[in-house]
Amino acid sequence: MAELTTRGGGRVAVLKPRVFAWVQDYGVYAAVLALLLFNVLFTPHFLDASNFRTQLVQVTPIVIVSLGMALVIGTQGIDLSVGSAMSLAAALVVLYLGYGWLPALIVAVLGGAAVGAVGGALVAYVNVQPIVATLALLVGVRGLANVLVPQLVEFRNPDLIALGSSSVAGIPVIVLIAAALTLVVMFVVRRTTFGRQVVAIGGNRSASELSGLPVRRVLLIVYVISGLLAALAGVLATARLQASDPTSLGLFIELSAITAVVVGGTPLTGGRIRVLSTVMGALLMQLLAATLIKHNLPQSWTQMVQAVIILAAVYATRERATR
Amino acid sequence: MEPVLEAKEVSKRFPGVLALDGVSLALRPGEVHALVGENGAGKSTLIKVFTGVYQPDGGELRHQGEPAAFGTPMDAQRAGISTIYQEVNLVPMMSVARNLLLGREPRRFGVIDAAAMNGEAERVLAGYGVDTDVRRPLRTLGVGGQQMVALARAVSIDARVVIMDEPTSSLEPREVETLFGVIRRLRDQGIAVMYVSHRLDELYQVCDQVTVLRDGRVAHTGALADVERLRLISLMLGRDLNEVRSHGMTRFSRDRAAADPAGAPDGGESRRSPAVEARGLTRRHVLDGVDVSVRPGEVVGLGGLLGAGRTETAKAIVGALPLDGGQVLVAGAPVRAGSTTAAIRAGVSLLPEDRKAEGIIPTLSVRENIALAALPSLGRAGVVSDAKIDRVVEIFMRRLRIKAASPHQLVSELSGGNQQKVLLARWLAVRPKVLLLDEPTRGIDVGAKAEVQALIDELAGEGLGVLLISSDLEELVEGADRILVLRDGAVAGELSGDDVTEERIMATIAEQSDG
Amino acid sequence: KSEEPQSAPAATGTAGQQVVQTPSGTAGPTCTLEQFGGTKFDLKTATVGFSQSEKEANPFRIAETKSIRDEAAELGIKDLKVTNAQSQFSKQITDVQQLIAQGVQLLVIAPLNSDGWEPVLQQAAAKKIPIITVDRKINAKPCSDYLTFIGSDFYEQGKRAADRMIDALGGKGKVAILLGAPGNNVTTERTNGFKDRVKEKAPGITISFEQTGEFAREKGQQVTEQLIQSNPDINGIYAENDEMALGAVTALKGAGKEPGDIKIVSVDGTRSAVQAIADGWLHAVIESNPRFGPLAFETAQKFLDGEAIPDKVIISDRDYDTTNAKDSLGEAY
Amino acid sequence: MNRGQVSRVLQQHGAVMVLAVVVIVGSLAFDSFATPGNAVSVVVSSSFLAIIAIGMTFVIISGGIDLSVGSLFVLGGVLGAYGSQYGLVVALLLPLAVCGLVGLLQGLVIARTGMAPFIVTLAGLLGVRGLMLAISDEGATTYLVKDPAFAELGRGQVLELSYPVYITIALSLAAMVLLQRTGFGQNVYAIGGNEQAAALMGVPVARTKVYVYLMSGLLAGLAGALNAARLSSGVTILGIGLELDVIAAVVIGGTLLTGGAGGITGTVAGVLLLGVIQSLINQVGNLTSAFQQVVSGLFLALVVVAQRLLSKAQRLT
Ligand SMILES: Nc1ncnc2c1ncn2[C@@H]1O[C@H](COP(=O)(O)OP(=O)(O)OP(=O)(O)O)[C@@H](O)[C@H]1O
Ligand SMILES: Nc1ncnc2c1ncn2[C@@H]1O[C@H](COP(=O)(O)OP(=O)(O)OP(=O)(O)O)[C@@H](O)[C@H]1O
Ligand SMILES: [Mg+2]
Ligand SMILES: [Mg+2]
Repeated sequence: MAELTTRGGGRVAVLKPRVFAWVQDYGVYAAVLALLLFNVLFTPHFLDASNFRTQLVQVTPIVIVSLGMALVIGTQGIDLSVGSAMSLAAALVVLYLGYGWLPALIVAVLGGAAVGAVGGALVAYVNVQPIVATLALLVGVRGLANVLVPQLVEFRNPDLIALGSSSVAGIPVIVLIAAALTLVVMFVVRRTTFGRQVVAIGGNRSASELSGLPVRRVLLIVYVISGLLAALAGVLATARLQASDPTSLGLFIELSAITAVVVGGTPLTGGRIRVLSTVMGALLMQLLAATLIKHNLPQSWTQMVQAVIILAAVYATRERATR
Repeated sequence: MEPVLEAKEVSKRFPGVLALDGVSLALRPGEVHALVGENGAGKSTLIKVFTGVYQPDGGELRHQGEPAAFGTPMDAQRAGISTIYQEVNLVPMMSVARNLLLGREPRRFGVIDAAAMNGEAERVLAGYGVDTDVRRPLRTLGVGGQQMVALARAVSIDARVVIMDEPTSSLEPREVETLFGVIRRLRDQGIAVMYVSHRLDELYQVCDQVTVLRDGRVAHTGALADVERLRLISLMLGRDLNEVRSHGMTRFSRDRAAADPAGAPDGGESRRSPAVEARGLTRRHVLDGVDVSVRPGEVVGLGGLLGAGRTETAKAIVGALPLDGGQVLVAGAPVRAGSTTAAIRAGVSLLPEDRKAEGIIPTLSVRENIALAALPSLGRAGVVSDAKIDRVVEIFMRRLRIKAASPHQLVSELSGGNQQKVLLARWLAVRPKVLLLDEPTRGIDVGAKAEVQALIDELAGEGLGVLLISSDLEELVEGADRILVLRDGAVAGELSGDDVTEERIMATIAEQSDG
Repeated sequence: KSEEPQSAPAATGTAGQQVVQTPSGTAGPTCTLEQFGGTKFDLKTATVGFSQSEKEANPFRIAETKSIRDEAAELGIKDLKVTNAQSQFSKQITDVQQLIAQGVQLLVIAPLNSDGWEPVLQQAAAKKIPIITVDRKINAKPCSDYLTFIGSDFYEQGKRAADRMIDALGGKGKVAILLGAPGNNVTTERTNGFKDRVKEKAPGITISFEQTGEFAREKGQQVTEQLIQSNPDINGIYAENDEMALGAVTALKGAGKEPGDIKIVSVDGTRSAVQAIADGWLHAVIESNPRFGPLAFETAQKFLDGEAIPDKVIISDRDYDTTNAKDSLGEAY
Repeated sequence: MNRGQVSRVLQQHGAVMVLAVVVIVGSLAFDSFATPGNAVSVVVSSSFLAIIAIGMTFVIISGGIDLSVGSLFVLGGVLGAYGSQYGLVVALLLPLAVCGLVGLLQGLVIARTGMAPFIVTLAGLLGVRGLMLAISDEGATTYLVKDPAFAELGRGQVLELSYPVYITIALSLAAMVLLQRTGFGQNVYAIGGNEQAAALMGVPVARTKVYVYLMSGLLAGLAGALNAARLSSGVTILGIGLELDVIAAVVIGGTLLTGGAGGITGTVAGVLLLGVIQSLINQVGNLTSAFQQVVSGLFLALVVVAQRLLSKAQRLT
């Protein structure tokens, strides 16, 4: 398969295993392992099952948001509105909780999709640059969420609370949801026409247009998916908090999500998406934050250490120039 | 005379490919040295080693007798080596003048003098027959125009060595003449010129020396006059001279053009009604009421000078250029305007001229690039079928002899010619009814060119309609059944039957120019 | 149809009204209209500016802005201009400058930060606009740079929280602090008050953990989850506001703890927190009263009437604990 | 003037035109909007953002982005206030040196390793704020400006406008010349337009990038120091999310985030637009904070769409 005889004289070209490529592909896994090892050695109670549960539960919203972000970044875009989409979802879910948790969840997710649709339409049809289109939404949509729900509201709906706190076979439901979504997005990216179109558009938009891809529609859908996933993350986070807090829910999550995507090795220049590594990137950042908290470092140190680790991880997984 | 630039036993390895394998080549002042070889033979790689883009893995470079190592293109430029790369390497969004003079802008009181810069640029470009507003962004020029700017830039740097990687691939005969004039002038000034081209006729017009590369090794080097054309081809292809001779210079078979349409299976009826018909394509300043129609099985050529609007015509037909007026009909039914998706679904596809900007998706593999346009048909319910893709990819990689380490190699790592074949494969995979080919053999080696041309013939024979845009008049004349000559965005004349000759095309262009 | 069990506090009337701690005039210098150099005007017809620092999205800020607006309406002040700096300090400076440009005659400011008011003070002084700062202090000269400050003593709040914690733990144990947003004056003072008091009164208590929860419930929950996982032997949590304390409660519930397993003390006195005391999850809450309206305008009126105004008006904050939580629910904001 | 030129002018001055429209509409709608006092407050408060945005314009034209400016702004302020106890020179040089160094390091990492600017400067954003917290006792210590000359630099006025406004004007003019009329400026455009081609044309890509980030760091530090001088203290809670405001201003000003095109005039107009929008919202005077946000979001969207439509003709060629 990897060999192709050429007519030039029978020279055979073989794909060599690339050591660098391995580091590039799996650097984030190695980093996660290293951090795990550090914690096993130096952090008390790290190997308790409850610890793993805590980390997974806390990282869930970021993972879900990152999945959408990875798609957007694959198209050479960026979505800063995800945190606000979460906040809007938090507002909508309590407003409609009277109709039952499922209808409320559906309304909330549709709200997120609508945010994505506005951003996507601005990007795809008006050609506004993604960063400003979604920045306008970042500002405006959180305001809207606050208009709808001006302050934190606690709720007592047992179903929604259960969604946030129950487990199946010892694994929290929200973690299972995140895992399932990861598989779905992986499938979409690897195996569907849509997924191929997403990366093609990110790789070369005019070539994709000339190849007859429905570029604008694909872009729109990508932002809708991102908004939708962010909203779902917002509902899950709300369920876990047992309160709707549109003011601070999802604040700055766009930066965490982008970091997860990039640390996972997806280039911001688009044209390539790595789903599993993105999840690993999110886990790496979560584990790092947990480590720093557990060792009770002051905020100043926490931020400086995070900076260094992000740089190191991205350095290991960076695109290697061909020369 | 002592060589100004010399490669000794130079090797360069890429993952999976030994692109250069002990190549030695000497370039002497005042000589024009042809570098030839098939696609992927290593020509561009050798040039990039000479100019500091790549570092050799083995061997050494010597500059004016001293060992030299150029860490960056800048170092090479400082040493007086100036290069025109195969892919136009300028900055599309900067103005023509700023591109031309980047790095040596005229100054006044220590800052750039914009007026002087534009004046200077206009003057320089006029010397190359380019007449354009130098304040416009470079990207508004066609590829040909951009190539002339690159050329002017390279030559106007005070250089001892000028390297040109396929400078004529999208130039018109007129511009080619200008270029040759420049090359001769350089030679007379004692400057060494290295010249890469797949157009063999050109080599014999301007070159003194030749080096033939084959699979990264030097197959021959010596005076060009000592190597006759057929032998040169056999050296490049690595095939026996007799074999080459018996195959002849495979190009288009003239049979098809002469074939009686009535002989077609359905009595020729479908062959008479156009497969695609464009009426009154109009866009301000660019196209002015162009009518084109292509019947099934017909090859229609589009001729004209640089900037005549051929590319625009093709883009307009596939809906990639917003129009002020006009209509495109496929099989009699109008196609939704401004939508390439609709055009492709209706069976009209365009192989674009600018491979790098509009063709390849550099982040994807050869396989994915080939499958891209055909994806919807290579799966079910939006889920792609790897088996189907593999089959299609294999067929086309074989049929077009695409030289890649594997289908999974990144397309951006292929040689220019092979990238072009990948694009051709992308379009053949969608089984179009009409294929618009904008410079399809640009940058393709003799062997491959013949194959592509034969393929065009074959496809037309199967009933495909082809619109062929080529700056190579010979190709146009031999390939097309009928030729439309464009000038200033309008159809200046149509030639068919015995009128399809280079002379008539030139005459049509000239006639109009006078009138 | 929405399930909104307990938003929109109906805290009207006089329930929970601010009370001045020190009888005015006892401590420190005073200020009169004459000393200040201003001219008398009628509050009712004047243009009054209120610069709020943070979004009205938490109970404290909501109650604060509402109290100012309500009292202004009550007094018949027609032209009240309200700006909101959305937690951006630079914006607050600009906001106040623009209020001055719009011709306000009296400024009530809820500062985001104590330092950095120079440009505003300069401008206001030039136009002799009296400034009353509420909730947080401004580090400047009273009576010349600004008129006076009305608010709580955050350092004192920290000390009182420490007293409650010391009580609850019997003077020994391990305590964690959920810090407010870094760099915030409130955070600094509530932390220092707490730590100083613990050091002074209960050397048996060690503060083994302090991490920021940024005054937000979710962050409080997350930090507490990490905390109790790796430090299961913790006895008490001091949360520098109620939101973080309630986040900690959610975390404790999630970890299967019972009310009272870990003693939580916090500051603010929001209704949810007082309810949590009643439910047994919180041990005590030190109140920080946000209803500045009546006191602010009363002070302004006195000043305009020529009375001497003290350089700071410290309000007396109450405590909530199990003894009074149930009965006080109506007064909490 | 042909169509291309007309649309090029629009592209460059779309933001200026939108600004003009907004100002006119604002003056008609609110009496107290077009007053000298209000104009001064908008201009003065915009000047700090503008100084940072100038650096950001270079970065974005070169095809990069700098997220660290908000943190450098606050760090510059803290260092300026701290340094003021040793006099004016230290108060200015200390923040410039440290912030310049951070910019230089970021530039080196970006240029030498090929890592994405977004992520390198995101690390910068975190790391620099951490550094600021470390030197200010976790943000608890606010250094006060001791040197009267330094304070005067931030607050002193000529013709109602304080010195930072004039500094901003001078820097803008210098930046325009630098960008349009020097080899360095051309190199910035070239690497943003097509980095590979620029390298082949002999542009010193790495060096240019390093300078660009160095400049951005220096300007953010300078803005921070001047702001500290104005506030007379090194406030530690500044600059959160500032990078997004700056980027928005630059992009509204017509600079392409993909690099290769843009200019200083547009950036200055973009900064003023943001200031004017805030001021208009304050004029209304009775919006709740949530509505204020909705309105600014809508305004921002309207402005970028208007700017986009005005420059549409240019894009299609
Ligand atoms: N960056 C790269 N990475 C991997 N392989 C490469 C790279 N650049 C070139 N190659 C390989 O090196 C070989 C020589 O390529 P080169 O571009 O020198 O060919 P060429 O002779 O210029 O061909 P053409 O006539 O098509 O331009 C090809 O097999 C190509 O795939
Ligand atoms: N003087 C001019 N005024 C306006 N546009 C011009 C001018 N000269 C060239 N152009 C532009 O240059 C481009 C070249 O046109 P086009 O690409 O259709 O030429 P072509 O005939 O295909 O030539 P080639 O493909 O060989 O470059 C067109 O987009 C045209 O608008
Ligand atoms: Mg080549
Ligand atoms: Mg063309």
